[in-house]
Amino acid sequence: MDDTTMERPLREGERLVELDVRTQDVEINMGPQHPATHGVLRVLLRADGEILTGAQSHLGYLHRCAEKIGESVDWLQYLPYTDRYDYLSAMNNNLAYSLAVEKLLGIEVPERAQYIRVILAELNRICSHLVAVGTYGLDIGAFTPFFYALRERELLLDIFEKICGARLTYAFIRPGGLMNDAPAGWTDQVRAFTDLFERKWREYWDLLVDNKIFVERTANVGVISEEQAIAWGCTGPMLRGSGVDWDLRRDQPYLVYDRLDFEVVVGQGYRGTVGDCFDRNYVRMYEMLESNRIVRQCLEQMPEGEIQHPEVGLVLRPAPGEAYVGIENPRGELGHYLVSDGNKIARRLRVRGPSFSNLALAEHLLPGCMLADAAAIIGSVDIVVGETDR
Amino acid sequence: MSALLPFAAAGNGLTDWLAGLFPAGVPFWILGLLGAVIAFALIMVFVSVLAMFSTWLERKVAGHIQVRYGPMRVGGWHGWAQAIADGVKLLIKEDIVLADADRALFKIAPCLVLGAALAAFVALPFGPNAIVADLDLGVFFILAVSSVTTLGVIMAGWGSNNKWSLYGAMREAAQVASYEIPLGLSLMMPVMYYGSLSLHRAGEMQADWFGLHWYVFSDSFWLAIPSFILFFTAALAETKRSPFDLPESESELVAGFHTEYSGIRFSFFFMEEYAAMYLMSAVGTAFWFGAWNFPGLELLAGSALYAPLAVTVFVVKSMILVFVMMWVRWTVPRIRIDQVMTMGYKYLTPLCLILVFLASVWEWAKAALTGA
Amino acid sequence: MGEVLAFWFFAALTIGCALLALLHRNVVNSAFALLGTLLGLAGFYVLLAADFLAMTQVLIYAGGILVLILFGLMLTPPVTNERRFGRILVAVAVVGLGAVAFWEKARGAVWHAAAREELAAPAGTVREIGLEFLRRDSWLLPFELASVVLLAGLVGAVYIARRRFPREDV
Amino acid sequence: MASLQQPAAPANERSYWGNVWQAVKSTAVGLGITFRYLWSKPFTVQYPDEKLPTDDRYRGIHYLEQDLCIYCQACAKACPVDCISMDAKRHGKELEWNFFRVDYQKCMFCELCVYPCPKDCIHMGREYALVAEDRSEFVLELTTWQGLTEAQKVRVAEAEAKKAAKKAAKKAAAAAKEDKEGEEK
Repeated sequence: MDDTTMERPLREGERLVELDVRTQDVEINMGPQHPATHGVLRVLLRADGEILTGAQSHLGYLHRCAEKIGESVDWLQYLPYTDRYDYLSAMNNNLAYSLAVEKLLGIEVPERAQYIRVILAELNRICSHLVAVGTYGLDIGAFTPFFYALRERELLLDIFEKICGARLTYAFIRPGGLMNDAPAGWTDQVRAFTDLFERKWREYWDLLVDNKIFVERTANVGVISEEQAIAWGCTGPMLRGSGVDWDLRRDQPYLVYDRLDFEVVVGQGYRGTVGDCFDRNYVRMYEMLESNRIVRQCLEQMPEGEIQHPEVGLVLRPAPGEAYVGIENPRGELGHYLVSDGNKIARRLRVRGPSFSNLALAEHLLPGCMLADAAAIIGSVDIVVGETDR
Repeated sequence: MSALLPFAAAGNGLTDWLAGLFPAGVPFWILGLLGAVIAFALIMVFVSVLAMFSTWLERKVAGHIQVRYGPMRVGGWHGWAQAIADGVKLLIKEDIVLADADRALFKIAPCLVLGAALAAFVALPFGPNAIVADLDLGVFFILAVSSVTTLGVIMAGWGSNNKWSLYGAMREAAQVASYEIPLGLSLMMPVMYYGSLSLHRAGEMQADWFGLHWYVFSDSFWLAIPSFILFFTAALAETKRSPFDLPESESELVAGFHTEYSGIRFSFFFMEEYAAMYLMSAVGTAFWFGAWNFPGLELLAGSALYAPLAVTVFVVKSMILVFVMMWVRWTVPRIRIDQVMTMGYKYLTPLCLILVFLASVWEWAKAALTGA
Repeated sequence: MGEVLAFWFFAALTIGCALLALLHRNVVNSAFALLGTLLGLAGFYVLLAADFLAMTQVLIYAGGILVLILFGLMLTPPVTNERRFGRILVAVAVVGLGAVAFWEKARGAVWHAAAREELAAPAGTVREIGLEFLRRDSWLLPFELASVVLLAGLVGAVYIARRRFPREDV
Repeated sequence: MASLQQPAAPANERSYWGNVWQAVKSTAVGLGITFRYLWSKPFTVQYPDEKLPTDDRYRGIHYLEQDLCIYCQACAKACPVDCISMDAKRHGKELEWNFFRVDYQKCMFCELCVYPCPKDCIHMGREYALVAEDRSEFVLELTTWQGLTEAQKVRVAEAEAKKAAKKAAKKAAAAAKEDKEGEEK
């Protein structure tokens, strides 16, 4: 125990942890089957009583070779596979892939298609954040907000079902435009949802986010500093929660985002330190409202017209070249790097998934926290294991 | 003779009734033992039915709060037979004892937990005459006996040979051992008001004002309401209910101390949870909400309906508090273990002490003024 | 008759569990065995018409102290080379000395209430104990002194146990 | 109450009584919300008895307009997971269907098989329930008939008869020509 007396100067990478009594460390497996790991993620924890002294995440239980498959199927045939890496925001995945292929093809889709794409992407962002906030409540121990969130998500899924026929894996936004035009009455349904959603949003806030216990559980827990977030390549709410004002929709606008008026929500330490779990959740909460605003504006501005680029058919043969397009997914920057050799199959396909990078930092937040915080921190990263493993 | 040997003494309704059934020569202790067995059986049946009804109620409450239905299929109307089906399923399920578990402890633990919870029912006054043992110590007995469940939980967690279970057990130990203090202190306010630890006496003293002289409506209501909130919070922690359900917090510890249990042993833990909830609710009812008293009930005094109605009133009132516990569970998130301790030691205990001080001054002043 | 049976039952429980606690190989099981001993003792108090004491015994010792013992055991690293024989020897020695010291007292003691007239009356023990503790001419001073000593011990324990450890970020 | 505008200033000051007040207040607000919902009508439906309607565009289990299908295999080629397999024998214009199967263990309901169809004969249906006790039951047969229908047989027979007649006519013509040539010689 002499090694651990108080007077020794701290080595690099060490910090002072205050413990009442020091005991033997316990190694404990959180996952791959565990309610708080959001899928088949395994985190090996080392704990001294309730306090964690080490954490190591083990990935790959859900690896499905998505990138390799991309190099063996047609450009269009790969589209349904993109649904499956982050299945909670499949529309955004479709969009990311389609934009990358369109960049290779050197085309721009018709304006109406762009507006519908923005609407779908933002609705899907709400959808995804609803699940994120809801399951975060579950991680903290509140069951009911999850069901309320799923209730509103159900309305969104109905909207998606109406336009594209699927409820989870859409394969709807495709290179060159959309699979289909919006059916009659669809815009009214979307408008009705946007009005309803603002009312329901207050409920989540009052029931979950504003709850004293929730605040106590999340504020000042798992704090990520601005520098740390940038250094680890965090994106999305994880980055903005730490106070970094960076949003690809505004800073590298794609589609028609530069014509829309919206705020980039940034964590401000509303209940604790900037960059804590509360802030990440806070960013998600307010992003849902901003998405709602974007959808409304799109509905107003949306023109009539074609939804598919006339020259893009079912079999694509982009000219040889490469393209990278990253878009702002609900969980951060989802980028596709594509290399074409002029064939109807990609030469190289690489995905930059947000959850993967975000999770890398998460395990470094765990040491020094309590066991219950492990659930809170992993939940606040909002990983989808389908994407970390791909 | 001690009231804790309830059936060893004359004057107890049950033993007197039994004495009438047997010839005069039968030794008294045999009657007492028989009475104890009958009382145990009654409590066991009551707790079983209670646990079944409560599981059904819990699932319905959870369902409707979460804008869904809950059980709807088994038995027809709103799945009323769901709990029975579940109970039968648990009874006929394979009883698994892990190979690496500490077999003795693993098997004793559920019995100890349930036994302690059942023993505490002895002191509950279901009605003016429906009490197994009218103990002078009343609520103190309940606190003492139900504190043994903690040991059962630790035993279960240790005996399971599972790290998650052990975490649950240690949390339970830390949590319950510290929440007994605010729980006991919050009971001091009614105890001072009644001048007795006996729940039965509390019930008798709340019978005035046409059955509405409850503690929360009395001149000490300004003490009664905060003390009840404190009591209820501590009781939630004592019964391991959300937001204090750390020993079994499923998002962190999978199922905590009973992760490895299945079948009938699991059902024992389940029954204990609902028995403990009911127990705390019943103590709250007896001390704060008028026990079996209800406006108009006294008009029936002397008739055959009176006793069953009084018991019904008491059970319904307690079940309302049980419902509130469920309602709280499906509303709030879970606290972290260090916050549980902070809340117990830095918030509940000092607040209770302040109230105890105020209550003692108040009761002393009342006594001095009225010259009692 | 009932009291006698109860007495033997509690005696068997107390001594049996005490032996189990002493002899069991696993120290945690020993601690759990102590529960039986404590409950048996509580039973004796009931037989002696000391209800309050019995309940205090259960609440404090079974529900509190024993939990703390278990806590302590689980926080301590396991002892690998323990010698059971030594423990038994010590125990026999302590019990023997105690028996010798209290032989005269123990021989004349009455172990259950029924045999003694003055205890047979219904007991309202809480009130008497409370008054005894809080009367100035009775046990007030020792009672308060004991609480101060306990508090001092508590503060000292917290002070000694609390340390600050440097930990490496993994 | 929560505001839809982002709060401007951090509200993280905490005091002893502030904590007590916030805990009591926020719990009371939460209890109010859940109590309101306790008496509201549930949002869910009783599934096997009551089913939510699926939309016209719903992408469920396929159906095939077999009489239109020309066995071109475009859908099978378009499928990213190769879940469509088919076999037929051509009798001139008529098809003798052996099977047209979709393996729903693989199918991901992406609808990519529908677009390339030249005859617009394969569609996604509205049925979604796939429940089976055996994996083999997930391989569904989309054809409504195998082999040749009566009408087809008639048509095939007619076509063959026609063909035979044509052949015979040709033969006759050839023979006649030969005869003629022979006669001429």
